[in-house]
Amino acid sequence: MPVYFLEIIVVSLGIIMLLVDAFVKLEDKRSIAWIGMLGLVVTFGLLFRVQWPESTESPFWNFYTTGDQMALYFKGIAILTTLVVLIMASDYSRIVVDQTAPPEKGAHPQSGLGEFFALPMFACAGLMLMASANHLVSIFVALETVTIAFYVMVAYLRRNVGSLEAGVKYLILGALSTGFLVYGFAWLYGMTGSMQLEEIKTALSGDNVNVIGSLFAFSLILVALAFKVGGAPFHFWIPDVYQGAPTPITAFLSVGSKAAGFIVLLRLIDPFLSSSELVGKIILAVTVIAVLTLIVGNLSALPQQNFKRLLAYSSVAHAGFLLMALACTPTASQAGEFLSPAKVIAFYLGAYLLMTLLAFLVMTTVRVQIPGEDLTSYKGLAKRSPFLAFAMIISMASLAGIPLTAGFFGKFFVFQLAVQQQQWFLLTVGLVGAGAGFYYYLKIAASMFLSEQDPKDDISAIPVGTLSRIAMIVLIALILIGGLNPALIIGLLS
Amino acid sequence: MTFLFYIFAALALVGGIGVVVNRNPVSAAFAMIVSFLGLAALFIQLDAYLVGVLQILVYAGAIMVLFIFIIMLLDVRVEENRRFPFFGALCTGGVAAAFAALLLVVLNRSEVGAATLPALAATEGPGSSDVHRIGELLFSQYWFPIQVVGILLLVATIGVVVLSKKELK
Amino acid sequence: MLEIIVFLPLIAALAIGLGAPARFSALGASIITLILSLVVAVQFNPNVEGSYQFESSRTFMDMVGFPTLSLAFGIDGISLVLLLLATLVMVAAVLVSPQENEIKGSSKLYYLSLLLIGGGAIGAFTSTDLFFLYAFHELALIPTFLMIGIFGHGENRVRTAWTITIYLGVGSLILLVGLIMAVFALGSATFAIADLIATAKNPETGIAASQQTWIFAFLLVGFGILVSLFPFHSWAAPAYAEAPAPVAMLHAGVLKKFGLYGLIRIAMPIVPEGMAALLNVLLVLLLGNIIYIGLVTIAQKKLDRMLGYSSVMHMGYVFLGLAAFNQLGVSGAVLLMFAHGVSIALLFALCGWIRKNYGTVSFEELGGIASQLPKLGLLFAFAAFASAGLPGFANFAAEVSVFFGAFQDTGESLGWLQWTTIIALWGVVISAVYMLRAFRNLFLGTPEKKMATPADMTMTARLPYFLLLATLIAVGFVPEILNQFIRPAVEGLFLVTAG
Amino acid sequence: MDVNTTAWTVLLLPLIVAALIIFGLKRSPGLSALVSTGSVLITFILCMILAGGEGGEAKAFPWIDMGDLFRVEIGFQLDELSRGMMLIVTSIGLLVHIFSLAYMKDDKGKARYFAGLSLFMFSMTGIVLANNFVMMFIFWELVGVSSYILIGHWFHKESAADAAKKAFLTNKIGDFGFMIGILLVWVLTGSIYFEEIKEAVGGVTNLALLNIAVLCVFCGAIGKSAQLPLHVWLPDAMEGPTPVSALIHAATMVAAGVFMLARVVFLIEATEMAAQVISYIGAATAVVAALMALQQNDIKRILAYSTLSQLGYMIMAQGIGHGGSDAGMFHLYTHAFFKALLFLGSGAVIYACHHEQDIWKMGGLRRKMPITFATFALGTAALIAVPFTSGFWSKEMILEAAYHEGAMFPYVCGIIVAFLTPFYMTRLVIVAFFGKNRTKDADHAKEVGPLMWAPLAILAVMAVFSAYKPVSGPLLATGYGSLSHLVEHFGLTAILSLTGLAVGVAAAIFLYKGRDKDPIHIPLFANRFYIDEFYNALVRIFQDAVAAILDIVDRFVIDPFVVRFPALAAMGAGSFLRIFQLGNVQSYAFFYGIAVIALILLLIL
Amino acid sequence: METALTLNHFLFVSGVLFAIGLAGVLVRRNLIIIFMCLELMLAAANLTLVAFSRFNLKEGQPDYEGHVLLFFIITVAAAEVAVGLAIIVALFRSKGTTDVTKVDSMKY
Repeated sequence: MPVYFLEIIVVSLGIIMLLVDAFVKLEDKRSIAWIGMLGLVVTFGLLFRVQWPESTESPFWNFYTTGDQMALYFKGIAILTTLVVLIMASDYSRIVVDQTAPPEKGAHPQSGLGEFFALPMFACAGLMLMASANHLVSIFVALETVTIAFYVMVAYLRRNVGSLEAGVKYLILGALSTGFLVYGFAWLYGMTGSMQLEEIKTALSGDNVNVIGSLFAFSLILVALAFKVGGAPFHFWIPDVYQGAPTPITAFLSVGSKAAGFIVLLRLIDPFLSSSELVGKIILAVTVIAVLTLIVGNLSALPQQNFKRLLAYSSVAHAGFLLMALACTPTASQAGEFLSPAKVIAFYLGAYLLMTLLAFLVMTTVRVQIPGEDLTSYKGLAKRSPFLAFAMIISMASLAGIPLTAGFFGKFFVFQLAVQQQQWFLLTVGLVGAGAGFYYYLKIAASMFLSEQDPKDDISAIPVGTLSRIAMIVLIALILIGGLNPALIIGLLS
Repeated sequence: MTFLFYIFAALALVGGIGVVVNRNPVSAAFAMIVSFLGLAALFIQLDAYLVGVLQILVYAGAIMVLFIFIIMLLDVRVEENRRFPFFGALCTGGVAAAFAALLLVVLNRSEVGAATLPALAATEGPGSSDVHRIGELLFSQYWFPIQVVGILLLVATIGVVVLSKKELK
Repeated sequence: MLEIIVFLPLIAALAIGLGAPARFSALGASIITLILSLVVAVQFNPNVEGSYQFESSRTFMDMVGFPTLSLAFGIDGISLVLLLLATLVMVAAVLVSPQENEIKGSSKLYYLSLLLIGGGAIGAFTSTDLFFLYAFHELALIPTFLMIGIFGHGENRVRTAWTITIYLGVGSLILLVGLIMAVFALGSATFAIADLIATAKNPETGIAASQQTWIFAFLLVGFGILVSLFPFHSWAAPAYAEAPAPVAMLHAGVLKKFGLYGLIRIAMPIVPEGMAALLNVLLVLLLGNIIYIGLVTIAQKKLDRMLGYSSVMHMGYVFLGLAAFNQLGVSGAVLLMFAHGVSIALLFALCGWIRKNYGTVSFEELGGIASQLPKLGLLFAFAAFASAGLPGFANFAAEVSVFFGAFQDTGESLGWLQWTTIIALWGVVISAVYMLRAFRNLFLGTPEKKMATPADMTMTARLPYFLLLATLIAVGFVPEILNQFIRPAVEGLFLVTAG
Repeated sequence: MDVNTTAWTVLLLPLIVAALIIFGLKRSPGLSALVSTGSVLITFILCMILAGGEGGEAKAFPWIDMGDLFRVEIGFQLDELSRGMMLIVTSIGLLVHIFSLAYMKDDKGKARYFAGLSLFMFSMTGIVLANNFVMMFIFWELVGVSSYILIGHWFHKESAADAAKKAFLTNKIGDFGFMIGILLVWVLTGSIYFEEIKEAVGGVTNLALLNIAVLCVFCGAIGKSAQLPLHVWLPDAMEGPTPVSALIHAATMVAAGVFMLARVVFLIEATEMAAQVISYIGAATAVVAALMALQQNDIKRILAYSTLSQLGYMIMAQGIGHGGSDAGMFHLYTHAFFKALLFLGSGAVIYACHHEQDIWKMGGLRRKMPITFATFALGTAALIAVPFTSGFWSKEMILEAAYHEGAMFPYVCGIIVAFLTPFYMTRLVIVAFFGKNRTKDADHAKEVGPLMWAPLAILAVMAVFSAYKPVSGPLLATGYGSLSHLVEHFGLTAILSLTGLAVGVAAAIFLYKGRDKDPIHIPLFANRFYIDEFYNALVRIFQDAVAAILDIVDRFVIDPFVVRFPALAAMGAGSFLRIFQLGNVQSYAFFYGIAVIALILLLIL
Repeated sequence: METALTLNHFLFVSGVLFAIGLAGVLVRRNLIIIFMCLELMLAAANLTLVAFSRFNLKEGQPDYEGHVLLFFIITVAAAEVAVGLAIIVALFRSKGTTDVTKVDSMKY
């Protein structure tokens, strides 16, 4: 099966879901989500059965990478994320219905839910396309598909001012970064006369590179992509948007969008890194952003009391570690077999996906029961629902980078790269950041375990949906497996 | 030729400034249309006829109409902040000026733009117009992005529909 | 065999999490591990120099561009001694757990965490793979946080839990960086400690001296934080004071030794020149531990804090043994790790018992306990004497070795190390001062009027104490019990160091 | 029984008994007492066998064995010195045990008491038999422990608890020096075994360090033998039961310091400066302690200071060189008997007077307790060196040695003490035993039972005759009293000491006969030169105050700087960074713009 | 005096227009105008693209691939405007304002 069938399947699933929503009378529209989940599971299975084309003569392959395991890996990330997001969304549907149900009588009480489930499918397709895009045009359109889908999803709760505010903020800043991206693309195109990444690479690694112009183009592109992945100081949207968006969408943003941003960043930075005249400055720029991101993300998370904002800053912090890995790209002259930054980033993102989604799953489950997303809402959770507390603590341990969890290896590899490249300053900042991480991730553990719940409140166990429970168990298992043997995950890359 | 360039460039820039400084949203929108017209003229000066026409049709025509429509619909008035935001304007102007200055530096040092407008090779016959060539590119080589844009538009449509549903009174 | 010992506590923890009876599982698992580790000790051949026994290795991860990772276990004399320490203290900790008031209701979480802490320590001491050595140690981080935060004593327990966790977390991060630096400076193809050392010993692949200094600095700070090396000690005393007694036992007695173990096992063979370069810094810091902390210990008004500080102080002697950097000193240090582990565990357990039965451990509120409870008094006296380094207990034998180690091969003039040792010897007086003061204030004299009059310890309750005490005395009388294991291992360490 | 078995039995039997009592026999104190006493009897007999035996080797047990590097053995050096000392230790131990059977009859902690005694016997045996420094140090410390246990026997008494602690810590300070000394000797000679050191000491080149080493070793003796300036614990140690005082604070433990110096006398002989310091300190102690004894009222304290004073003699003797060591050991030997006698006698008195210890509250006991009085008087006679008693011979020998070696300061001090001792001892005897009964307790006193007076009687015999060759022969080859010797060497020393005796006794009789309270009052002496107060202040200032300050430093400087400050800084930085999160999307765009410009600047410049 | 038109002319104009758009985004209070300014920035970027493609001749003709990218940009911009305006309208409905300074309930 050709690889691009995957995107086609996912898009078709989305369309099918829309059609079912429109034309099939359903008691409970959550079954639409099940279609999507089932389809995504199948698609994920198919991921392992794809074939690369025999010949790449057709112009199609100008836009779509061939034989690229990394792309498949990121497609997998996109599919998994969407799957979990759908599970969360179906748990979360009560709140969606609350905020969007139509006022008129006779309408289906859950109208509006179908689109809420279908939009992630299109976003997923966009993310998958981004993973494979190797042409400025396909990068651009895929990126924008995702971005526009996210504008809608973030602002989806149209009766909720927070959601709309988040939508507006994301819209303005997203459009701004699109502007810079386009401007950067234009310059890149102007400097290299091409839009195909391979050709751009050839052009940039040639002799007569226009250094200033290329750097100008690069900085504009970097700005836009740093925005997507949440690198400081282009991260400002993240806390507000994460907080305002519906929780499943926050999870989606935090994992899917970041992963896609990184694959694009990796692809776009690669030609620049292969140019010996540019590479020094490029690394410098990435280093600076990485340092800022590490500091801002980790330190700002310390005083947070809102769990979603905390996770938002944590997402910034992890972007910092990922950028740190990128900043430690070995120069061409360095011999020896290293784990390439690309692989490290890929692994890190995989780990990040597992632990962040687990956290969001627990959070969604709790949020449905308890209004508010402050840390205080988690008081006494350990007594109330030990399983949820356990899942959360695994997730937090992994995010904090405690060994035997996947998150540890992520940081390990990053530090290893920094040591190899002797980026001592970056390493120090990374250490400070990781140290701060211990504090803010354990804050949630402290809230769950160390503080007693007000006995006046409801202290019965929080119900956990079957699907959510299965998803949590699978994620926990994967986090631990990834923490024991990261090669299993990195092996997917080759 | 150069003379025309200056006129159109001035049109575009003045239009742009008009968007920024006009307190009245409708005036701002009209200033934007002016700017787009200037841009379109510059496109045409660069022998990009189709693009120039698209600029007028899509941007000046469709998008700006949409803007004006929304402005009217929401009955947005002149910005209510009466005091001139001096500090904000200063910072803003600073950022914009710095950006332009940096651009100058880049242009100066990169020497990329020193090239004068090269003459086009003469072409003849059908299929030689830029509409032709772009169309051919779009629907042969670029069929794939086109499909993706289809998805994008679908998403946008759904989004607009969902977001604009009737609201509780 | 070792795999069973390592994983049994972890499996038991898992079982508890899944609903097995908590205390029963914990007790069963810890007793079986103790028996198994004794079996290992009996079967261990002490005459093999410098290689591991009971080795098992499963290649875990073999990835291009990354050193091979193996779940490998094996013990030499040093790890055997620490394994025995860990299993012994774990049994005692589980046994004395019922004397903690706070665990009622959450005994599941309690025993689960306890097993994780103990199991982590066992894993760390028996791993022959650097990665797992590190990883197992970290297993204890969150359980410790929860244990102190939930089951701890006192108003500040949450704050204390924070401090220790963040502090140790940061320490292990620094350590991690040091380890990464070492591994990649060596360019080793595996994480196996033996391979790393072999590479480091090879003059062609060893690490350059200047780099060694940096690596050792990172390792020293990293491990040093875990061992509460001055001035990174301030987490220790409040944490031990406020932790439940079994946690303090395991942490102060066993887990803390990990840092020293790491210095012996990794830092000394791999970056010996770095260690030599920073020796004087180490000397100053260890004097800080011994004299400065010793004096601070004297000023304490409560038994639990005093014990906490005293455990910090005694680490100074272990560092002294390491600083001696010769067979005698290092084997003394290893023995001291064992002895201190057992004695401080004993003391913390007793402290827990006193707290439970009197509701306080303040010197001012208590007095003359020995008149009320002579058995407890006798136990405490033994423990206090052991900790103060009196002959007849393992601590003394170890300290003697350390002191002689520091003076080994000095010729007829004294160097910095020797002067340091002479100053450090004053610490013996200091520790006698605070221990006897504590004993005097708590146990001797006439009982305070307001004190409760609990019943003396029952036979069963005394069992764990006897276990620890008997070990201390046995090793104190015949240090060869452990020295026979330590000696060849340390010899091997220095053989490779020299070669 | 071969030597090996005997030696090991002698060493281990008391330990086994102690362990047995602590872990098994605690509930049956009577049995414990008997077992303990029996064990001493056995060891005494074994020591006799050892002393009379042909000698031989006892196998050593490797305690720490690091191969060639370092090897500590529990081994035996069975030479004359140790065998003789063993006899002293076990014989007096035996008598004290017997005495204790009666004295401690009704004590609640009887079992613990006898366990402590057995432990002490074990420790003392170890010191005496040790063939190396480390082993000696081990038992040295153990002696401290058992002394702690015995002094603190009545631990519910605050004063006893404090005294025990003080004794232990003071000893510990001495041990601090001792350990350094051992280490230095090891560095210099490469061995810890006495025999090997003896051979190697000639080859030491760094004599300055050797001097320091010997002085450090001497520190151990200072602590254990309660020499200046670490003498303060011994008088306080009288808080323990009186038999304990007799056994360990008069006859054996405090003698360990002297014994140790005698053991390593070859080291002292190899150094000049250190030897001098040793003899000076001993001499000073002898005088100062005697002065303090003048004004004490507690019967046991008087005896304690007299012990200090006599120990000063012995230490002094160790330092003055050739022959001095033997003289010192000889004095140790005679002193052990008469001082044990005096202490046990005082114990009998205290027992009879219902634990009254103030001599001014006794009086007239001569008639009530004739046997006790008689033995006590004989002991006193030996102590004040009435001619032909054992004390006379040994003291003469020391003074002669000092005179012979030309050690003037020690000699003068010795003579002064020869004046003082008769004075304070006579004062004690007159006040306690003569005159009328001053209190009801004294009035009701009656003679003690045979279990108590029998040891007194034996000791009294020894106090008189122990110096004569038939008795001391098997023990000490060199030390014995003989008339011919006296006649031969009769000179200044003998005249001076006899004068001292006469003057001292006469003055005391003149001053104290018939008095009900002390006619002279010298606060400086009564308050022991204020040395205890000085130490208390020292401890308070240099230890407690510094400790308190450091505690504050730790809490408010180190902890904040290393922990709280970085944490607060991070938190502060986080809160500061949060300020930029204004919530206004335009501000975000503004930062975005600035960042873009900064980035471009960074890249293209 | 007639100087020849160079690429610089176009690039500069486009850049300045981009900067003006940026200034508008930063200074205007009305969400709709801000959004307009964003479109202005996109359009300005387009000019750069066209200029480069005009100066980067292929077979004597402008490189039309640049034009194609521009085509996509315009399309995407249109879609973006549609969605964006929908969001702004929804916000206006629930909040009654399009003033950007009033949209700051989530901060820090």
